[in-house]
Amino acid sequence: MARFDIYVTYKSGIFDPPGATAERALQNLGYTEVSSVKIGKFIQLKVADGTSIERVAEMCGKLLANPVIEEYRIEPVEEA
Amino acid sequence: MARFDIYVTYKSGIFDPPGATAERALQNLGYTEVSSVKIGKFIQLKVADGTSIERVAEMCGKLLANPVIEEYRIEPVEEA
Amino acid sequence: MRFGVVIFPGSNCEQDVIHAARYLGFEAAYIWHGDTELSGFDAIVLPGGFSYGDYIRCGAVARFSPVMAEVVRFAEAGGPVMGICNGFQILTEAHLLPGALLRNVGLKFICHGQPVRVEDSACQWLDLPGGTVLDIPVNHNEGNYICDADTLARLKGNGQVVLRYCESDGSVLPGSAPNGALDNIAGICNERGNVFGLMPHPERMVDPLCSGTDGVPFFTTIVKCLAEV
Amino acid sequence: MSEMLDAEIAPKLAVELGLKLDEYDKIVEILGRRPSVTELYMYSLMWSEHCSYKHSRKALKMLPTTGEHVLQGPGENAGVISVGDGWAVAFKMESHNHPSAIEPYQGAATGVGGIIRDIFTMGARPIASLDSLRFGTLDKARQRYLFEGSVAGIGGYGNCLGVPTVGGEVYFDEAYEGNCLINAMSIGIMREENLTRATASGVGNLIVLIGSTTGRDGIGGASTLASQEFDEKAEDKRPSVQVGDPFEEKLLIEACLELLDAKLLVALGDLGAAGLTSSASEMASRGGVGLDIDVTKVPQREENMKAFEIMVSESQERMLAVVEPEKLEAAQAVCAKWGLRSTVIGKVTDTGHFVVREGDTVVADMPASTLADDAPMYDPAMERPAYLDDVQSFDPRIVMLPSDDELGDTLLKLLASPNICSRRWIWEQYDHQVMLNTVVLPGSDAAVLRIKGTNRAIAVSTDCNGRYCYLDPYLGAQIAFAEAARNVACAGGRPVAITDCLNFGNPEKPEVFWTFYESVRGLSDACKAFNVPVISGNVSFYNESFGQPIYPTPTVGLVGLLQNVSRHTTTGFKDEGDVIILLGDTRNELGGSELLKLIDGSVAGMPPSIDLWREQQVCEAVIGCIEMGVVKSAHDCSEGGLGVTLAECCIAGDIGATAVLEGRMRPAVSLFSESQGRIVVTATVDDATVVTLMADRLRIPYEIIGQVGGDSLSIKDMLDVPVSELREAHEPTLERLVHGE
Ligand SMILES: Nc1ncnc2c1ncn2[C@@H]1O[C@H](COP(=O)(O)OP(=O)(O)O)[C@@H](O)[C@H]1O
Ligand SMILES: [Mg+2]
Repeated sequence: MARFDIYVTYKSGIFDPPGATAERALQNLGYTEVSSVKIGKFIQLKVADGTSIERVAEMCGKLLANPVIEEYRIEPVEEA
Repeated sequence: MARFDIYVTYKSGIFDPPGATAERALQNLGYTEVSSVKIGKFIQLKVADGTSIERVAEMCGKLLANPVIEEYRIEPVEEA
Repeated sequence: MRFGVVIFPGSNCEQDVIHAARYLGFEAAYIWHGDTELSGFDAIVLPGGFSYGDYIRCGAVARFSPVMAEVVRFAEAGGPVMGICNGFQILTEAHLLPGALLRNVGLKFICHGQPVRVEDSACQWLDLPGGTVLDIPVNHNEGNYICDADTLARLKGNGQVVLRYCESDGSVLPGSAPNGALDNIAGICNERGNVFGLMPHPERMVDPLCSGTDGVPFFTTIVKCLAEV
Repeated sequence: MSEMLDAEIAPKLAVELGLKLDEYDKIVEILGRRPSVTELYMYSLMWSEHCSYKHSRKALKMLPTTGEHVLQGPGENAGVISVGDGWAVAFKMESHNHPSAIEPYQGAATGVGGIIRDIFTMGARPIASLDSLRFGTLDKARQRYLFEGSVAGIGGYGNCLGVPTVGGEVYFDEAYEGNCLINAMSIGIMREENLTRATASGVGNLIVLIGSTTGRDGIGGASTLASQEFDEKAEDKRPSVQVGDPFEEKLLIEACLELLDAKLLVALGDLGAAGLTSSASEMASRGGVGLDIDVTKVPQREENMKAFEIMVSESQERMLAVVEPEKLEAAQAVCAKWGLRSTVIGKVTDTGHFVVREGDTVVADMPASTLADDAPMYDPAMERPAYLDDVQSFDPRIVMLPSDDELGDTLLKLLASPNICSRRWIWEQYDHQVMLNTVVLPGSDAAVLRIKGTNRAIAVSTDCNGRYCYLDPYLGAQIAFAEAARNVACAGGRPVAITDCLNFGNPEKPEVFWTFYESVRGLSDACKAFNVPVISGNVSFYNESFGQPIYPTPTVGLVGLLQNVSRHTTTGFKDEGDVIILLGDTRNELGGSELLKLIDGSVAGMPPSIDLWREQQVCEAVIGCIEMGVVKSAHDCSEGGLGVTLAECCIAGDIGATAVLEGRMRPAVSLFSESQGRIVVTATVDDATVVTLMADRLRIPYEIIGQVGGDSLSIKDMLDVPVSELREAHEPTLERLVHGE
């Protein structure tokens, strides 16, 4: 069993409503030190051993991320 | 400017319908090696220098995560 | 003239589109997302709803349904395709239309009557004079249209912007979009004008017993248009 | 029998699971031996208040449950009425209070999911939901969080299903601060011949589990959440939060209705509280048969789950079906088409026993009927609460009423008060139009849903003013019914049947049980006066926090029938010159009123009196006039009295009115008294005489109070306020409050 962590974030320049709202909300709660909040996806993938990172990238390009607005980073994870 | 990355995931035992759907969808797309997908949040926080990790944890508990069903991990990030 | 209305798992406005089309005296039938036979249909509608629960991203999974390959072929051959709400989202995921639909700025689902202004466009589904104001309900959580600057320029240049959110008097103000959509865009078409995507629900404004009739042209125009060719 | 408990542990575990010791003894007596762990868990849940109604069942027998329209009364997953032309309507209301207090979004969402499963289990397609909500005051952040989360959850689930949420109600009051109420009502439509019951039959038939996988979520949910008082320990109960999957539920609706249409099922039941245990044992006991189930066959979401966990898990979006072996393949094909799991987990037997196996070891074996039907029934002690004397002895007439030049301001303040202001902020988060049946949208007294393929429609409303019930549970319950009936009548619907959701505190407290008993008695008398039966309902006890019970809140969900869908009315005034007629008379009744709360801050006095016969006549008059097509608008008087009603008619119609209120009462009383049995209608000058003739014939007092027109509401010698100002006060309040302003 192999594991990959995938980080999906909006491309720069794409305005992300949840992030912007969280930013304002935190400041209203008194966390004035907050200057920016970006909210993306954290996807934990379990796949059969020997699955290549290219293969995972393919899954991201096709389904897990939308290249029009998002970019992604893949990290192989060593099982503890 | 300090940066923290926050990983929000469902507590174990909490059902993750989007993850389950992604899992099936990938398998239907022919990625039969996929055995599990969990979808959480990846939050990038920019705060004033010197902000403590405890302070960030507070923000997570209050707003960025839902402690009833989610847990979170905070990682300070060294600016490149 | 026969409308085909695709049912994806999680679609929930398909019966409304069928009702609207038949109410206006047109033939309409369902197309199962697993089917690949579109012959016998003159126009295809991708209805609103929550295909695959809107999980991952709205329309992200539905886009891979077997029927979609055929819809793409149908569209490329010039066949008229209209995507309403979730249907619009699916069309962008399938790259039949540019851009994407993000979460509403208010982070709330919105369901209410909404004035929209008809723009002069190449859209085969709507030929009302530019400036016409229609009242068509919106009903979505992710209707916040976005695209890059070049795409926006192209959309405007080619007359691909079909509908824009506006005030009841037709003026298009920054705050007129209930969801934060770029340039108040509520609906766009492809260059050719046969593929049309919109967030508002015209099928909800056809049967006068329910709310009104401003949605009628969205069905009659394409029928006229097809009759002419 | 495996995992038999030893004599020491067994009773301890029983008590831990919420059973009383004599209940445990009864289990031992039934089994003739000590129970196994699995058996003990199964009994503890089935015999919990939530599943067994052990404290309420006897009192509920007071309610009338039969009538010409009734096809299915209480006892099944939902009640069903006939609405003509072979069409039937199924509906029920249910609470999800305690789960929502822990996690508002998921609690409210799964509440909607559960009640909707009850509807399509009967073979009906869900066509609408309503939500009845109660929270503390929104000046508290926690209350705003609960309110916003619940509304988002109700919308998030219903919108995804494509079942419109067409109405409801919400009140904010300190009494609900530690214990919000989330009651959801769902309505479905079907052909009479498709009415399906959850009754297992046919020895050798297969038990098939359809839908989602089974995890540990919600374990102990029914008992720990629904049957224990809330306190600081609420936090500890958090692990059992269930997450809803509306997408799976949407597939279940389509697949189950297709299976029933194709006559592929013998029986269908949903898995709700107490999961597999309750749906299976209820199916078996209704059919007088036995069941044999193997838990290892159940598709599991989590590793090494114990047999008892699988049996009591409350994982959402699961259905249980009984299928004849020769139809299994066809049935599973339908499930597969919709992308749903379907698994044979057991079969129907003739033993009358519910046998649970884990592989080849038997982990539970009990007479099926004893789980569903043999829970001990109690006659709780009752005692009239001491507080009643204090609150009822209060005489509102000693309160300093607003002077004549403050009336306009007072009206604006009332319109902007949390319990009266516009609910638009809520219903615009709900898809209230999908399915194209919603003829009257939220914003009027009742929603109207046409029945496609017929000329008919139904009108629906949920109502209950908890303050009235607190001041006098018997009167309060009658008023709850009467308001629902008036709301439906104002749309043109003739009341046919109701469902109820009875929210109360701890029934083991004599003072609480007395308020429960009195409420049921009041509801029962109201139903009898209107000849309207109760066809389904739900009881939610233990709605307390820090020892304080909530207001008694017997919510009524009423369904009425319109013979001609085009003959319906809405709240808003229509045209210049229309005559405004007030049906019913106004008395000096400010007890428990919004005005009293506004100017005195108190919830005290006697609630308005009510004459059920008069109420019924007023409704009849309005319905009759609407059926004749002579009424252009109708809106009843409720919170805030006639003043607020007239203002709401102006706002909704975006047109003013001029009126004169005769009578000897102080202006503030004529404007804001909350006397029952009053409806404001408008008609053209010619038609107005038809309305007054109708009123005369039914001996209903009425008053022609003015006419529609202009752009302000102007009441002679009392107030004159532009409609725009009325709207400015009424519309934005809720959103402001949610934003903590
Ligand atoms: N929680 C809610 N969800 C949906 N609609 C609601 C809710 N609360 C109130 N409404 C709608 O707002 C309108 C006014 O509600 P309410 O003041 O309770 O009316 P009434 O006083 O006639 O019972 C009605 O159309 C009702 O259905
Ligand atoms: Mg009313």
